[in-house]
Amino acid sequence: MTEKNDIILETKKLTKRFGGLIAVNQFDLEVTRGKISSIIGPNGAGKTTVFNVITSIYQPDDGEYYFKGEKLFGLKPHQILTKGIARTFQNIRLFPNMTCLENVMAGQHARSDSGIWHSIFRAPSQMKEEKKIREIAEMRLEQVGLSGYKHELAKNIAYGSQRMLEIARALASNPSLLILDEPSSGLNDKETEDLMGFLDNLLIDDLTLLLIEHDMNVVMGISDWVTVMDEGKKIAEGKPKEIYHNPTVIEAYLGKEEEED
Amino acid sequence: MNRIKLILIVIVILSVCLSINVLAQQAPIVIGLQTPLTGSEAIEGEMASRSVETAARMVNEKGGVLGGRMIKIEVVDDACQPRAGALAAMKLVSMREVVASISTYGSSVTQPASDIYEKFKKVNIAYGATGTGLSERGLKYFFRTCGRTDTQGIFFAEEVVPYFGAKKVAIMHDNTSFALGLAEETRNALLAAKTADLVYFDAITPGESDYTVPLTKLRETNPDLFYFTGYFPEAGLIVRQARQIGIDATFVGGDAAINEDFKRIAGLEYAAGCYQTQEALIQHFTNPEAMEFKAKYQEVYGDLPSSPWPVYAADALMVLAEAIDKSGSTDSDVLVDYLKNKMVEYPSITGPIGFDEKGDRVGTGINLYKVNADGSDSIVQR
Amino acid sequence: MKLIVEQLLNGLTIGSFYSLIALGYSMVYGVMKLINFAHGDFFTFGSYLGYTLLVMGTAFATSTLGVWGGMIAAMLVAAIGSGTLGILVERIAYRPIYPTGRLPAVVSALGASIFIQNSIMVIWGARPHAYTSEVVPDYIMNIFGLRINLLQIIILALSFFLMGVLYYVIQKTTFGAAIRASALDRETAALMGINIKLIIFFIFALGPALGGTAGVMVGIYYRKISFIMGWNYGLKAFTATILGGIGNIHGAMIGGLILGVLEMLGSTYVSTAYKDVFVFLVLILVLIFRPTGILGEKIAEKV
Amino acid sequence: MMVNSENRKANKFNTKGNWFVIIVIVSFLLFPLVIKNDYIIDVAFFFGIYTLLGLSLNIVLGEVGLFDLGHMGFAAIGAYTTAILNTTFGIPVLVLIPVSAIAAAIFAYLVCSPIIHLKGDYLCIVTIGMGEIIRLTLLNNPFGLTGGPNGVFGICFPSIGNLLVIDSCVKFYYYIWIIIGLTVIALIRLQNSRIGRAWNYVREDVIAAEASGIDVRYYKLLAFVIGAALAGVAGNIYATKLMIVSPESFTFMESCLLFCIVLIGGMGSIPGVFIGAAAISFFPEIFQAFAQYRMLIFGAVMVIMMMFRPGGAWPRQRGKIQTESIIIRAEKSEI
Repeated sequence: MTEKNDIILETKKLTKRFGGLIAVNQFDLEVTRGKISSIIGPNGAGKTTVFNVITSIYQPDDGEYYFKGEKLFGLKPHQILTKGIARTFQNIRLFPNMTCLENVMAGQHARSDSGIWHSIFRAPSQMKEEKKIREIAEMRLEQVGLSGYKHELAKNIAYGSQRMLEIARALASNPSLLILDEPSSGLNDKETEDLMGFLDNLLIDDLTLLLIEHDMNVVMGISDWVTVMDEGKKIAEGKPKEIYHNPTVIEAYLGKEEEED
Repeated sequence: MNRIKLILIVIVILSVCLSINVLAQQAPIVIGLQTPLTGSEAIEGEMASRSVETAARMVNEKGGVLGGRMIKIEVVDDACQPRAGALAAMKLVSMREVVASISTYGSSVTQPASDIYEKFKKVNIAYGATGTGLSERGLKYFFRTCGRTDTQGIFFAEEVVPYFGAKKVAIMHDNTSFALGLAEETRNALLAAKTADLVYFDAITPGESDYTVPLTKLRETNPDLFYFTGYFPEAGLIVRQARQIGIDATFVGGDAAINEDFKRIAGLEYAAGCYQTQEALIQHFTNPEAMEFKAKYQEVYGDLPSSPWPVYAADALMVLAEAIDKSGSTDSDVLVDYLKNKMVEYPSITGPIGFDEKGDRVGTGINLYKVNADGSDSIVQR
Repeated sequence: MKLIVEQLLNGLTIGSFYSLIALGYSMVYGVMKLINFAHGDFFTFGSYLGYTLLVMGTAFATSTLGVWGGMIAAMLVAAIGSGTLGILVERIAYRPIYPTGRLPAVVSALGASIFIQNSIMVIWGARPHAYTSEVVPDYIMNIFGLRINLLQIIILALSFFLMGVLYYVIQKTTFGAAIRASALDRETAALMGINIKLIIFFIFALGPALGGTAGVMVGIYYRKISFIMGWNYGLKAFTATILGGIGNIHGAMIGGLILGVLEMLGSTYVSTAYKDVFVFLVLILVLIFRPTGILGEKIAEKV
Repeated sequence: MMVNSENRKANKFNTKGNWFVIIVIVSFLLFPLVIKNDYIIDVAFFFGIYTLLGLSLNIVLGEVGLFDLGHMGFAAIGAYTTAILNTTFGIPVLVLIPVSAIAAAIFAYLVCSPIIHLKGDYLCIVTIGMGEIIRLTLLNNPFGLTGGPNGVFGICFPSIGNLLVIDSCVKFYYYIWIIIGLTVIALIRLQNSRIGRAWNYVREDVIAAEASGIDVRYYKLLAFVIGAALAGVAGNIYATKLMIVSPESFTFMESCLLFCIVLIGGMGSIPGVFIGAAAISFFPEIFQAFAQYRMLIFGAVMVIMMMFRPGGAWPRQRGKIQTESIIIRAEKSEI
């Protein structure tokens, strides 16, 4: 295992209940800095709930979680982003009636601070800031290959591009941890392959990735560490190869999926 | 494309505004009538415009004014709203052919409108604005043919209360400008005259249907005399509901409370035996002008105005026609001088009319009316 | 004691009117996610239709059908008339607009409301009308020292009966299940073979029909009707809908009754003039602590 | 090369837009000189009042998507603040413009902070309730301040000493349209700043906005506060023009009309507000000729307008124009 100070995100006995249902049960997770970690599990295993707790959309009923060694508790979702955690959503959530560029500029919002009066009187500092916001946004659009669409409304571009746009928006906040919720859902094989290549390249910028997938084949290729969830609990973790051959996982996870089919 | 459309729209709007304004020059004498034709007081506006049209026919059939020029009415809707009222007044003063204006119903609408008339030096005669403060502002061109709330309050305290020998009086109003004014003037007069104790003084919300709660509260104070200063729709409901929950105090309405509609809403079984302090209901006038007005009004519209105000609007027209004819001028200053100094006891529909320096009508008498068992009214106290 | 019982009874009566109107708001909102601002005017329209039949056609209605028959006929006519108007308004003012979103439909609804209200004024005249005592007599009873109007009891019973029938239809029948399914998710319901057009037709007929019936009841009970009363009742009923939790049937019923009682309590124990201030303050307080109304389900947004 | 051609395109677009803007401004300036009819100028003044109120509601409803059907309440706060302070203490009404704005803004902050978390229609009824509470309270004459149904009258004209007294229709016309001009400049700048974008993010998707680091609660409140302040200014001008404020100017129906202004024009669109306000203030005047039928026709016209332009008469155009122009100006300022 890696050393303790290389753990960027850690959860301890995280628990979240919805009424009688325990969505996440005593869940422990460690995410290593600069690597790609994945949480996999069948549908309804509680993966997205873990993400929503980490990004403060839900408050946990029990347990705690740490980011860069700091305990996060009772924060608002927007404060999570300023701490350096950015995320995407399983069912893409863009700002549909705004241009792609404006969508990506959202990521820089928390990294800038011009107020009303600065904006109304166009103070030099505000102009400079606007320019910086725009440059970063254009750079991120370029990075995901969408510079040609920057003035298109987000709702008018292709589904695959929308997913990339969402990633660009998350990246625009210069996060240290990027959480992706089923990034490959709805993409075809080629697009998925491209996406995985793209994600692998991101690590160059001192970025840590945490992925959710229910199709384990997708993430096996790029993940450094895989955690398997079922019914809110962690049932296994390890390197992809170990997971691939772990009998518990095969039984609980793959077995179930065949039943569903 | 959008912009071209927009420009076109703007042009159309402007040209419509202009064309309304640039009406062909009229030979007749045009008098403006500002009145609520839409909105919650639309009924008053409808009756007022009918009454004024009737009065204009009376004048015109006698040969008009200034040697045969006809009177023409220009009606503008103010929806009983201060903003719309200000605009309506502006519309009338901007029409050069309009020589004077009858304006308007409701004190809070009359206020900004009369300021505009004053600024543009146009004679304006209010017909349904009894607020005491209106004529206390030193306006030169403002007149009114209706009375003021304070005279009515004093009449109630000094005449009505002793007439019934009442010891405990309840006053209820509906928080409109007129009703509150009358209620407050009555309270002050009652406190000054010390003829009875005031045991209840509160407001209801107009436009609702159920007034049992305030009435129940009123019942607990056990008054002998119950004075309601608001309007007839609520008055009808209130009498009926009051009787049903067992209030047997004598009901007296202010001058907007009791009319034919009141009797229908309350039902005659409850309306009979109610009283009203009233300046003048057209039904009770027997002077020749009133008889002619009644005949002409009924001939066209089938009924009679159900509240006193529309007739004051007709009065205003009669007064203006007389002033124009006798002074031989349509100039505002000449008209003001004639109305204030030379018009004495001009026989109009609601009796002799003259004006004092403030523009208030001189000599309006207030009466106490009773609703009889057959639905007719009779004067019991002058 | 006597005071409280009387006020509660009055509160329930006016509350039941609010409930009947609120049901229309709530059903339309549930399926269409549209605040139907014209709904209060359907209520006024029903009231005027009933007035026309009862008062202007007194000779016919009361003599052939009797006093009670006349009243029931008036309610039926009002229900059918308002229902028809509801369907017409939906066809003309809403159907072409709501595919483009719910906000433009709000403007259209306001426009329809102004149009209907002023049409009523032009048709029946601006002066308030009254259901006369020949067609709606009073039967005042004395029970344990309480003066109670028989009409009040009958109106209360009738409106509870109507609410009960509607509740049964929505909650217990297959058609009701279809309505509830459409309220949850219109697209999926349509995919499952539910005839959405029929559902919309039904709610736009039934909601105004209930409103129109309430209009006649108000006329019978209070006698006075005016062309602007729909605005006032509509606003109160909309408040009741939200107070109970919009989009569910029992929420609208309970909301209306609670609002009626609150009004009575507010004007008895707080102040007559500040009654509505009190009612709205209670509403705001309820919403601060229960953001989706008293019976509204917590909306867990899917992330 | 690439950047240059893009800039040129943007410039070209801008010059075309600029011409249109110049024509509009000039026609507004010349209007009272050409049309020497005080009534029409006054209609144009009230068009201005509705425009200003529409712009203020557009921040809340158009930019952030919050259903506010009690917006006239904020204008009432501004108007009554002006009226009471002017008539009792004789404070000049021009000084009272910021005071009215601040009073309305503080009120909006206090009232909206506990309810800002409500969603859509629930927020809508709360704002209706707030507007009605304000109106009813004013009607009941608390502490003898508001004059009850009579309102407060005798408000002075705006003036700078004796140098300039705004008392005629033409002066009032220029007064309000200059204020609108300044407001529009400020609002366009806000639209094109991180604040304006944050408002739009909240309108488009609250959860995505939060996850992108936008303090949703703060920006919703900010919109209410700025919208209320602007409505307070409109209330001040309204009070000085009519010289009387009374509760029936601030009814629920008026709030509904403001709502319509924003939607008739197009959500979040400043030119749209002008069109919406024109429709709301001109149509009833044009229809004066129809006497009691006029509101009936007005209602029908509202329905028809929504049938033909459900997205608004002039929806906000997104794309190059705004973002490009910013960058060009930024570059210019750096040079």
